[in-house]
Amino acid sequence: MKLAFSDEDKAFRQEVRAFIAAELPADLARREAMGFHNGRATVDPWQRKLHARGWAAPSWPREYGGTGWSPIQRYIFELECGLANAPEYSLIAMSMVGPVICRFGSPALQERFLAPMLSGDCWFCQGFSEPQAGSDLASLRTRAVRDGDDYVINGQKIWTTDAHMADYMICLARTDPDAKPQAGLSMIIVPMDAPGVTVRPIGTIDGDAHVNEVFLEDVRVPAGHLIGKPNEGWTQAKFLLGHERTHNAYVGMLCRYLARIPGLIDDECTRGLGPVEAAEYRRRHALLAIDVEALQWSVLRVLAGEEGPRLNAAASAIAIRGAEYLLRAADLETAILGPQVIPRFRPDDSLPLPAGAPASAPGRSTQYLYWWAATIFGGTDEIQRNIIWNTLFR
Amino acid sequence: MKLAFSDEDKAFRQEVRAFIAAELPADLARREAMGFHNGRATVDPWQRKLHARGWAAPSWPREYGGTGWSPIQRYIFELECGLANAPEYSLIAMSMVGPVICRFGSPALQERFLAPMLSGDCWFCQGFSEPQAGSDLASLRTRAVRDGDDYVINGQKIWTTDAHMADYMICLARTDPDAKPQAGLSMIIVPMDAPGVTVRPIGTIDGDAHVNEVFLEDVRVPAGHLIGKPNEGWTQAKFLLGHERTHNAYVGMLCRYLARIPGLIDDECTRGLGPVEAAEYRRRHALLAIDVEALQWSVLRVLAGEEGPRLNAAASAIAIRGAEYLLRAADLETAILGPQVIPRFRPDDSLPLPAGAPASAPGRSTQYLYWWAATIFGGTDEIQRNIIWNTLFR
Amino acid sequence: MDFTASNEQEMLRDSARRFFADREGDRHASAWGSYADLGWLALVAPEDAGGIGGDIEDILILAEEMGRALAHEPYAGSAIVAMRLIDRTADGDARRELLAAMADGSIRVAPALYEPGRRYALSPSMRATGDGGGFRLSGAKILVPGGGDADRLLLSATLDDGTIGLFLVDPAATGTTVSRYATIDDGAVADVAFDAFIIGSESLLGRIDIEAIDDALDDARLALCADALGGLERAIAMTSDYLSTRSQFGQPLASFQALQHSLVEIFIDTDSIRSSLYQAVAAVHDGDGVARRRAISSCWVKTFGAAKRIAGTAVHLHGGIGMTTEYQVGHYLRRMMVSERSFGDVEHHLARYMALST
Amino acid sequence: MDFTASNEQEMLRDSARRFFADREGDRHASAWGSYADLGWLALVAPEDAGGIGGDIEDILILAEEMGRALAHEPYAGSAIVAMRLIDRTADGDARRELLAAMADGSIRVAPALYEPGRRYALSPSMRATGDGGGFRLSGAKILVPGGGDADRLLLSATLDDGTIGLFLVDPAATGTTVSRYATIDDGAVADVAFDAFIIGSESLLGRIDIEAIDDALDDARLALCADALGGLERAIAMTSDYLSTRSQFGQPLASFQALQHSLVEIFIDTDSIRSSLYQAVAAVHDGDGVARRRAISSCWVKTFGAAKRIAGTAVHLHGGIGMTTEYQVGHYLRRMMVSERSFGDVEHHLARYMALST
Repeated sequence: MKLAFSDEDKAFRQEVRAFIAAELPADLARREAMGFHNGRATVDPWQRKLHARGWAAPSWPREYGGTGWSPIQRYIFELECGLANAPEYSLIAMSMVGPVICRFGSPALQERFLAPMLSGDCWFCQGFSEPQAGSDLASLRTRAVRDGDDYVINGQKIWTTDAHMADYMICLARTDPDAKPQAGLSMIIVPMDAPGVTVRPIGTIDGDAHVNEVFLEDVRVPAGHLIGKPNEGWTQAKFLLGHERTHNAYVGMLCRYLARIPGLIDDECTRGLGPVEAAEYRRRHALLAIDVEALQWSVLRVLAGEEGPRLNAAASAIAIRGAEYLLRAADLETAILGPQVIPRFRPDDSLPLPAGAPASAPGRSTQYLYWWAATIFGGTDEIQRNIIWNTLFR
Repeated sequence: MKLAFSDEDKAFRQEVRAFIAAELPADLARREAMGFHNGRATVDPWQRKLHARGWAAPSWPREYGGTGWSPIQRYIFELECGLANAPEYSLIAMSMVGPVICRFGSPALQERFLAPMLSGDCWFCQGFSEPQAGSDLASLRTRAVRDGDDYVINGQKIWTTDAHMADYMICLARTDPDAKPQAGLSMIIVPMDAPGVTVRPIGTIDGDAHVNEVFLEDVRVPAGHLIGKPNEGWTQAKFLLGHERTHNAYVGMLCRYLARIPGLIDDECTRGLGPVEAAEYRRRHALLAIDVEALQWSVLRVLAGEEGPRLNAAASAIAIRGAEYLLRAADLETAILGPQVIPRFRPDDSLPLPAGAPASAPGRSTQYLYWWAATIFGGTDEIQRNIIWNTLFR
Repeated sequence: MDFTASNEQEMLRDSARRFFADREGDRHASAWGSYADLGWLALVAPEDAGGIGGDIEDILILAEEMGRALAHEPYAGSAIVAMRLIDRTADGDARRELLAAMADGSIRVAPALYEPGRRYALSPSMRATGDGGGFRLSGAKILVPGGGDADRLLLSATLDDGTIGLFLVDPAATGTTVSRYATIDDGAVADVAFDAFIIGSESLLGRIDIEAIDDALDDARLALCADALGGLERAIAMTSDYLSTRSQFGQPLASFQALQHSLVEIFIDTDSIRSSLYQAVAAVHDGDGVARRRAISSCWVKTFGAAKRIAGTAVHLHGGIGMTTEYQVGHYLRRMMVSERSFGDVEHHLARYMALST
Repeated sequence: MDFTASNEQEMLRDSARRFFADREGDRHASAWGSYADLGWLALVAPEDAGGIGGDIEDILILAEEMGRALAHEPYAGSAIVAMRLIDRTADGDARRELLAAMADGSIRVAPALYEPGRRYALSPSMRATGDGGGFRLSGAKILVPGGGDADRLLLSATLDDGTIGLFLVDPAATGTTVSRYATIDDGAVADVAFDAFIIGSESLLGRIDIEAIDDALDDARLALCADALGGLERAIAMTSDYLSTRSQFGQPLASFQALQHSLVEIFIDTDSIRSSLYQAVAAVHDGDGVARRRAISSCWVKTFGAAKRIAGTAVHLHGGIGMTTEYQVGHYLRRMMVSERSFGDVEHHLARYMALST
C-alpha cells in the first residue's frame, strides 16, 4: 500500500498542464467556463491540437491511435482539462463509441471510422434511450430488420445528446424480436443524413440546446454497419457504459468549480455581498472541497482496481455523489451571484449583458438547472442505490 | 381564516406562566433541564401543585377531573411547561391511560383509578410492544385466558417506559387466539406487584434508566380489570395512540432547547469557543428556530382540525420532524459544549463535576443519544412515511 | 384561531383557479387588464382610495393560485410593492388618484429599487439633484419587474440633502433608456438608465426612509412565499400523478418505496412552508414591527431554503421528461430560482432574522 | 499509487482482528501489556530508540481494528501522541531510554495537554515557575486519556520566559490530585490538578512550540479517523445482518427499499471516509507541512462531520434493540461522540482547513 502519486505521474501532470497552457485557445476556455453547450466549430480546433499531439483519444488502446495511458494518467489528464476549462471533446465518440468499435468492430468499420473520429471529422451520438424505456434498456422497441444487404430500422430515440450535430448515431435496436428482452439487441451505426432520420430538438429547462428526439422511419443502412455479431448489443452496451465508470464523478468539472468560487466571492464582496454572507459561502466552499477531495480518491480507488468485486457498487456511489456535488457547486455559485443570475443569457454571448450582470454571470443558472439531469441520466440515483444494495448487501 | 391567538388565549398563557413561576420548585426545574429521567419522588410535588390548581389532567374530559381546555389551551400549557423546565408528569397515565379509562372503562374502574391518578398516587406504564412485534401490534403474542373471575396472563413486554416505578400496567393481550390478528386483543390493567410480574431494566446507550422488559408468568388479575368489552383492545389502542397526535412534535422540549442555546454559546465564548465557531452555532440555532416556528404552526393546524381527512398524515409528519429537530437541537448543544460533554454524568447529580465541566454539561450527551430513540418509538420514521404515502398519495 | 377559509375566500380561490385554467394555453399574453377586472388590483389598494383593502390572507390566497398557474404578471411588484410604497409616501389627492388608477388598471406602475452591483441594498446610489424647479436624475435601476410594460416607474433616489425621495417617472420620456429582457423563468424585467434626465418637481411623490421601503416589500415577500407554496403543491400533485401512471421494470413507479418516501419528504417540507406562512400572517396581525419583520424573514428562509430542492426533486422523480420545457414541472424549479432572489435571498433574510432576534 | 495491502499489512490486520476476537468477552480489562507484546507500541516508536518506526498506513490498519473492536486502550494518546511529543522534545539517552521503555510497555505515559475552560487550546495556562534547581507546577489538566492508569504524565506548561516546556511527572507524587472518571463510551480519563507541586529539573524533557504540539497530534487524529472508519464499517455490517434476519409485517426488513437505501447511503458515506483517509495519508507522504495539516483537517471534517449520523442511522435501522447497551451497534455511536471532540472538533478543524487554504 503506497498512497501517493509517483514521480512519473507528477511529471505527466506538468506535461499536460504545459500543453494546455500553450495550446488551449483563450476564447474557447472562456466559453467553456460559462458552461453552455459549445458547438463543433468552437471545440474542433482543440481536438485538432490534441490530435497533433497524439492525445486525441485517452481511452482508446494505443494500437488504434489512443494514448495508451494508464488509468491514473487518464485521470490526471481529465482533471487538468477540467481545471483549465478545456472542453471534453465529443464525449460519446471518444469515450464510448470509439472503444466499442476498437473492441467489437470489424476491421472495415475500424478502418472507416476511427481515423476520422480522431481528427474531429466524425461525431457520434448515442441512440439508446427510448420514450418507454428510461433507465430500462431491456424494454427497447426500436427494430432493425435484415432486408438483403441492409438493415431497415424503425423506432424512436429520445434524450439523444448532440444528435443535432452528429454525423452518426450508434443505435441500439432489436434484431431478434423473439429472443428474451436483453438477448435480441444489436448495435448499428446509422448515418444521421440517411433518409428517414428526423431530429427534433427537445427544449430543456436550463434553456440550453443539447438533447433531441430522433425518429427513425424505414431507415436503410448497410448490414456492414452492424458492430460485431447480431444480437450481441447487450454485451456491447454494457461494455460501453462500463468503459467510463468514473466519468460520472465529474471530478474535472468539480475542481473547475472549486477553483473558481473563491474569486467569485471576492468579486461579489465589491458588489454588495456582505461579510457574513461571504463567510457562509466560503464555509460551503470549504465543505464542498473536503467532499470533493474524498471523491477524487474514491475515483482513484476505482481506477486502480482497488475495489475488486465491489467495482459496480463503487462506480454507482461516485455517480450519486458526483451529481450531488455538482448541484451543490452550481447552487453555491448562483447563491454567490444572487440576483445577477436571473436574466436568461444566451449561449451566443454576442448579446450585451444586462446592466446588473457581471461577466461571471452567464451560464450559472443554466448549469445549475442542467445538473438536475445528472441525477437522472446514466441511471437515476435510485437505480444506483439499487445496484449498490444488490452488489453488496443482498 | 383568522391566524392569530385570541385575547383569551393570550390571557391564558399569562395565567399559566404566572402559575409556573410561582409554584414550580427551582431544584425540580434545574434537574428537569439537565434532561435525565426523574423519579416519582422528584416530580410528585409538582403534580400535587397542579392537582390543587385543578390542572392535573389537561387531556381528560372535565367531568372526570380534567381541565376541559381547548386543544389550543392544552398546546399553550404544554409549551409553557416546556419553556419553564416543568416536567411532563406521568405521561402515560395522564395522556394515554386516563383518556382510555374515561372513554371505555366501567364506572367501577373509573371510580377506582381516576382520582389516584390525578393526585399522583397511581402511576401507569404501557405494555404494548413485544420482542417480536416492534411497530407491528397485530403480531402481539401475550395471552390472557379467562379462568373463573380472573384473567391469567402470560407473555413478555419490552421497551416499557417507567415499568420500574409504575403501580399498574395497561396491558394489551390476546384474548381470542382464533380471531384475526387485530380482532382478538383486549386491554387489561395489571398491578405491577402481582405475583408473576418481573421487571428487568434495559440498559440503553444514553446511560439513563427508563425502559424495561416485563415478564408475565401466570399473572392472575380480576376480570373486572378488563377495560371495556373483550376483544375491543385494537380500537382502544388506536384511540389511545391517536389521543396525543401532536405530542411527538415535542414543541415544548424544542422551545426549551431554543431558549437555552444562545446563553450556552455566550458562556462557551468565555471558555475558549472562537468567534467563527460561535457564529456558526448561532446560525444553526436560527435555522432550527425557523424550522420550529413552522412546526409549531403545523401542530396548531392539527389541533384546530384544519387538516380534516389528512389528520393521520399531518400527525406523522410532525412526528418525523419533531424527532429530527430534537436531534439537531441536542447535537447543537453538545457541539457548543465541545469536550465538556465527554464525561459520563450521573442522573444523581450529587457527584462532583469533573474539573472541565460546567454546570450546563450534565445530561447533554445523554439527551442527544436518547433522541435517536425518538426516531424509533411510536412508529419509526419509515412507518410514518408509509402512513403519509398511504393516506395522501396511494 | 381559525384555519378555515371563509366563503368569500373560497370564492376568491375558485375564481382565480378558474381564470388561470381558462387561459392555460395563452399564458404569455398580458392579463393585467383581467387582474383589474377581477378586482385583484383593488384588493391591494386601501379603501380610502377606492380599493378593497383586503386582508393579507386574501392576497396570499391569490398569490398561491398565481404560483400554481405560473402566472407571469408582476403582481408582487406592480400591485403590492408599488401600492404599498405610494400609500406610505404620497399625499392627498395625488395619492388617492394614483392608487385608484392603479387599482382599476388604467395606470401600471413598476417599482425600480435595485441598482447594478448593489445586490439587495435599498439605499439608492442614484442621485436626484435639484435643478431649477425640478430634478436631474442620474444612474440606473435594474431587474425592474414588468419594467418594459409599465406606464410609470416608481423609483428611489437620493436627494441633495441625503434623504431618499420616491419619484414617479415616464419610462418613455427622452433621457431614459429601457432595456427589456427575459428572465430564466420566462418573466420579463427591464434595466433602466437615466442620463441627466430632467423631471419636474411633481414627480417627487414624497420622502421615505429605508426601513419604510423594506416594510413595503414585506407583503410582497409573503406573496412570493405563497406563490412558491402554490407552485410546489402543484408540482407534488403532478409528481404523484406521474408516479401512478408510469411503469418501469414492469412495475408502476408508485410501487417503489424509495420513490414514495422521496415524495413524502417533499410533501412534508412543502406543508411546513404553509405552516411557516401562517406564523408570518399571525405576526402581521399582531402588529409588533420587529416581530413581524422577523416572522416574515423566518418564512422566507423556510420557503426558499427548501423550494429549489423540493421542485428539483419533483423534476428528478419525473426522470427525463421533468427536464423538458414542454412539461410543466420543471418550470416550477426555474420560478423558485427567480423568486428566491427577488427581494433578498435566503442568506439576506437569515441575517435579518438573526439581527432581529437579539 | 498502490492500494493493495502488503503481506505484512495483511498479517498485522489479521493478528489484530484475531486478538480482539479472542478477548471479546473481556473487553474492559487492560490490554496494554498485550499491545506491547504484539509490537503495536514499538510500531509507533522510532527505529533509533528500539522501535519499528512503522508507516502511517500500518498504524492506521491497527487503529481501524481497534475501532471495530471498540478497544478502550488509549492508543492514540499514550502511544502516538506521547511518543511523537517525546521524540520531538527529549534528547540523547533520556529520549532513547524513555521511548524504548514506552515501546516495551514498561512505562505508560499519558499526554496531559488540555485544561479546564480552554476547549482545544494548546497554549498552556499552567505555569512551571522556576524554584531553586527545579520547578513549581500550578494548574490543572483535564480529560487525560488513560490518565488514571499511567505511570507518568506528559504535560505542557508555560515557563518563566514564556516558552512552553514539556514535563514528565509522576501522578502518584504528593501535590498531584488525580480524579479518574468514565466517559460516555466506557473509556477512562482523568483530571489532574497540581497545587504548587515541586519537581526537579530533570522532569523538563525540553521545550516545544504550539505548532509542534499540534503536529504531534496529527498522526493521532488520523488514527482516530481510522478508528471511526473501522467502527462504522462494522456497524454497517451488523445492520446489514440484522435487516436480513429480522422480519416485520410478515416480510424481512431487508426487502423494504427505504431501508435498503438508508443503509446504502451510510455505506457511501463510510466508504468516502476511507477515501478521505487515503488522501490524508498521501499528503503525509508528500512532506509539505501546510498541505499535510490541511489534508488531515479535511479528513477529520469528512469523518466526524458524518460519523454520528452514520452510527445513529445504524442504531435507527435496528429499532429499539439498537438503543440497548447489550447490543454492540449503539456503542459505536457513543464512541463517535467522544472521538469527534478528542483533538479538536469538526468546527475547529474546518477553521484550520480554511486558514490553511488561503
